[in-house]
Amino acid sequence: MIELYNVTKRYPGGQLGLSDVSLKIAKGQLVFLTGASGAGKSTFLKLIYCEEVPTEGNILVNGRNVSSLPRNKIPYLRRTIGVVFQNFRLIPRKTVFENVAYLPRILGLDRKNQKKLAYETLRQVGLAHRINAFPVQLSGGEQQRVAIARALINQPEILLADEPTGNLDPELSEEILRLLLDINLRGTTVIFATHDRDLITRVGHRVLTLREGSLADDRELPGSFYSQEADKTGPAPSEEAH
Amino acid sequence: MIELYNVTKRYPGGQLGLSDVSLKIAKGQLVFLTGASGAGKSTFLKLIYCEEVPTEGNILVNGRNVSSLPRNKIPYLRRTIGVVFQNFRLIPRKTVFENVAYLPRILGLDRKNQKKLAYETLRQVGLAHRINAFPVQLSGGEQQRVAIARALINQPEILLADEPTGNLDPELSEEILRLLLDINLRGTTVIFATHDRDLITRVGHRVLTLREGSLADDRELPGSFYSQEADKTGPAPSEEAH
Amino acid sequence: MTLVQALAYFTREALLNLVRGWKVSLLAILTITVSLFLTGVFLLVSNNLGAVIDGWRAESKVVIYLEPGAESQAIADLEETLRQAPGYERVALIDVVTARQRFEQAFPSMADLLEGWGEEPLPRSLELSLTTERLQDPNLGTWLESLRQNPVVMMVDDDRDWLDQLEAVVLVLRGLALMVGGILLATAMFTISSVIRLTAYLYRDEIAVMRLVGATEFFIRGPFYLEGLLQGLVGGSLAIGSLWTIFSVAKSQSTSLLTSILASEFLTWSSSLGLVALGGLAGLVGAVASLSRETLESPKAEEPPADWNEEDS
Amino acid sequence: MTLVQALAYFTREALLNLVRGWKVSLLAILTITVSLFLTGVFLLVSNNLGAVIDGWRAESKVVIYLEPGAESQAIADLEETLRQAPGYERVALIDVVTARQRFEQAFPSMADLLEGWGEEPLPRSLELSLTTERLQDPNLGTWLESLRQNPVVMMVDDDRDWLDQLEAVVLVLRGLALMVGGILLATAMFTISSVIRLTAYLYRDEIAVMRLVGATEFFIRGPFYLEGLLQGLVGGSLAIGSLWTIFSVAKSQSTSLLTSILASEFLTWSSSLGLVALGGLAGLVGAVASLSRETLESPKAEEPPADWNEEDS
Ligand SMILES: Nc1ncnc2c1ncn2[C@@H]1O[C@H](COP(=O)(O)OP(=O)(O)OP(=O)(O)O)[C@@H](O)[C@H]1O
Ligand SMILES: Nc1ncnc2c1ncn2[C@@H]1O[C@H](COP(=O)(O)OP(=O)(O)OP(=O)(O)O)[C@@H](O)[C@H]1O
Ligand SMILES: [Mg+2]
Ligand SMILES: [Mg+2]
Repeated sequence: MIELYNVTKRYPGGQLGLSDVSLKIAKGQLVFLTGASGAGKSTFLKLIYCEEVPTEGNILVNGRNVSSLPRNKIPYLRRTIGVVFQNFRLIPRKTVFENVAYLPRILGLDRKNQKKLAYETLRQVGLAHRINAFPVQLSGGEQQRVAIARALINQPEILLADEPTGNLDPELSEEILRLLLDINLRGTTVIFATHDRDLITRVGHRVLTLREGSLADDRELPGSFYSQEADKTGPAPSEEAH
Repeated sequence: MIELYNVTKRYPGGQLGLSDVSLKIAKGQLVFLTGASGAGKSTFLKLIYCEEVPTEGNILVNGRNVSSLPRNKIPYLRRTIGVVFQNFRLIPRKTVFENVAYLPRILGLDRKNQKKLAYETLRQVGLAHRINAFPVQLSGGEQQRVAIARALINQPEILLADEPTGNLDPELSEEILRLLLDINLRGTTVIFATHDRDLITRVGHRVLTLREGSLADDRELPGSFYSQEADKTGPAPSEEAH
Repeated sequence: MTLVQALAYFTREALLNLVRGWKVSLLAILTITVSLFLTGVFLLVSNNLGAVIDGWRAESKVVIYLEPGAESQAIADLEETLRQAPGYERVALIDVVTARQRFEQAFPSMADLLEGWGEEPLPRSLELSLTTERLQDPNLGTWLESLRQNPVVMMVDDDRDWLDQLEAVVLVLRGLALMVGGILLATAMFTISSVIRLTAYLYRDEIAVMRLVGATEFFIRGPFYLEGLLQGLVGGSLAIGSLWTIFSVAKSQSTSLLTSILASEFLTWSSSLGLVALGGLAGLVGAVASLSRETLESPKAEEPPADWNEEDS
Repeated sequence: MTLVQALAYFTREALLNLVRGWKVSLLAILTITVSLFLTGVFLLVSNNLGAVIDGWRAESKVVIYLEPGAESQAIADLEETLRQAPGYERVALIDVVTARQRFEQAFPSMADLLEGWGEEPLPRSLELSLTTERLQDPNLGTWLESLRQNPVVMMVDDDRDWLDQLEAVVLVLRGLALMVGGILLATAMFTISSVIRLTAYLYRDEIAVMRLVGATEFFIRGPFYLEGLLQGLVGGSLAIGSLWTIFSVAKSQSTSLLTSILASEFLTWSSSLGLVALGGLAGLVGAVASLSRETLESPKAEEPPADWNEEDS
């Protein structure tokens, strides 16, 4: 459950990131976040995982006010949130495996299970064969998929995906989308920031539209791809990405 | 004029970036480069602007073999090529203005004309109001547009755009596309790497498709958006991005 | 995660960081090495000079010249008094013949001079050796003065001038020592923390990402602290190693006054280990200092909220 | 772009870099300051100690004791000979009365001793002052030996022992000076280049981007070199400034032997400027050294191709 109450974010330079946004996102919901470049999508997500603090208003995640969370509690909040950052944010001195398995590792999972888990997650994004590469050795889309795998590995309660398919070809985008829908079906709240109108219209669900920081539109779209209800029987067929 | 003769690029780790590609791109042509994630698009472009050296084969740019260019000549090659990098590569300690006007500046343009030129170019990508911001203060799409402005500012002979609309909304993508087509009309050779099939099919022109490093397809597509010939009269109308 | 697991994790991470960022690590280690080597050279020289000076001190004697006609019994009594004195070490009677021999040895060309003088041209004397502590005792002067009251004593030559000069030299050397040593140590610490602070700058994006994916400060800092500690220990060991090598070569190759004074004894085991430990400490303190400033833009705690899901370690 | 334009560009860029990366710049500057301050302290102390030692040297005299019955004419001849001698500075005749006065002053309690001796208990002497160069001349000994052949000369006391001791002290001090000074300078250079190398690491992505958009090495390195130079100059000036402050305070506050020996004179203008220049040089060399290793993965030149469109500067 994510609740925003009159949230405004003004950056130190005076730029308006988000302006008086109030909304609720129920547990387990899948929400698309859209809007022009600079509309405030990333700001919205950053406020939820505490990378930025709101200038005004309150944000509640699972009932806890994250805008007044003491610094030493923030890590525990973040462990329950998987984030696919818009600029990937992989750790350059760590391999794909180490990047993806970072959180399980510091949570004390033993090495064998780390490997297994990382391999399984990387396989889902089609990157198992690059498990020992370093980020600089990957193409843009491959880096993006590592970022996705890292966000998914710990089965987070909430998944924030900031433009996760911007560097992917349509087939892979479809795969990733199906992955996120799948995770959503298993109970994870998903906020999916994207410019891809095509993708949004095909899937449907709730769509939030930001315009210059304000919530311009919040509507439920009927999707044609496969909907949360219709797909309880299993994944829909789709062409393979490679 | 860009010519590739049996070009193969194998990365130190053994990864195949490009495999035995031969082709010619005429001066003033507009070429789309497409292919799945990891197919070798970025590698193709990197070889042209000398970020990577081919393992085998030769690359000629305007008749000069860039694969055996001595190090001190590379800057002069690069000054004739504008590059929109997939990961933007803005200089963090420089403002948007300084990033965009970097090349004119070291070429000795006076400050007033630098400002004028930078402002004009940033206006074209809709970012004139952020001219004094630092890259970290920009949204993903804004950073991408700064990267585009930097590539365009010096009216390069060749423009290499690596996924330049990955972080932009459809309206902005259209704007950018029109900008690139415009520049192409003024004589610049443009290679546009993209996953956006929609965009490709609408524009048409020559489309190169890479698959696992090899040139899988090289065809001329009839475009419906506006073609090189049809648009000599002026830019087509389109909704504004903001 | 248990503490043991955490330590294993820190070790692995620290070693990986050292290896993957080997250029930067090497730089840090060499800087520590140079600083500690310098400190080591200083310690070595200072110790050896101290030993030389202590030797000089030990040689200094109080000479009590006796009246020409003094009787043996009175002299024996005086000797007994000296034996009872605090800080007594040795006393020796220099008779007329010995005194003359010494004079002739020291100034052979002036030997004729003695001929013209009486039958006891040079007085007999008692040479009194005192402990170093006693020689430095400010009350020594008063006691020597009291000796002068004894009728058999003609004069007391207490090496006061010589000691004063020595004192000045010692003071200068010790002063220099303190100053140079202090500054060296401060520089070493400063350099080490500069280097580690720069390393932290170098990896600040990495650290930011770790924070963003939910790592606690404990897990972020641990490997860096251990890395600093390891760099310091390696740097310290290299410093001691190279100091020992240079010391051995200097000692075996040269027989000049300079090396014999400056390099007669190497540092003690405890000093050597202390230096290595100092390196480790410097690395650790440098790491702690360089990471402590890194603040995360985080909401100010207004009220302590309920615990989040779990706590580690 | 003309050279003047390029220099203006470098200056602007370097200043911007210094300001925008002020934390790192401050670190680099402080490191240079500390290193050069240390070198300055060392120079100061070494110069002042040198002056003290030179003073001691200058005071040392050759004393020529004369035979009791020597005639005035013979003595005058000897004096004339001494005046002609190389390195001559001054000669003074100490007659019987003066000699006696001096002895009584130096050893008041032994004054009685002189009573028992003949009418000329202490010989007359000529005190010869020589230039410092002459005193250090290894041939001095032979010349002094030849003086002894003169019939009026009873004995020549050339302060050889005293000079030898002084020599040893000077040797030790100069040896220490060379060693500490050399190591200090090496450390300073090493530290500075470490810091600048780390800075280059810090900005290597930035440098890579500059290369990718067509900047020549000239334009990439220029600002960094200037930045290093400026850091060095500022560091050097801070070092001299703080040294002068401490020197002034120490001089005005204390009257102890130590400060009077160590801090009687400040560094000369040329030494001070030299130290600042050294800082600048160190910064520049550090910058050059740290950037020279940075190699770009570029195709090896097989044949020099035709010039590209244009060349700058
Ligand atoms: N750190 C910052 N400092 C100042 N302004 C910022 C900062 N980050 C973002 N902004 C500004 O806030 C506004 C919203 O940015 P945000 O990143 O949320 O946009 P976005 O919707 O994610 O855009 P995009 O689709 O281009 O990624 C933009 O105008 C941006 O310039
Ligand atoms: N520096 C490198 N070292 C090793 N392998 C690399 C390196 N750069 C790229 N590769 C590999 O080469 C292949 C082609 O990479 P390239 O970046 O050209 O793909 P791309 O077509 O641009 O993909 P994307 O659409 O994801 O950006 C990929 O498999 C990638 O993993
Ligand atoms: Mg964004
Ligand atoms: Mg790519």
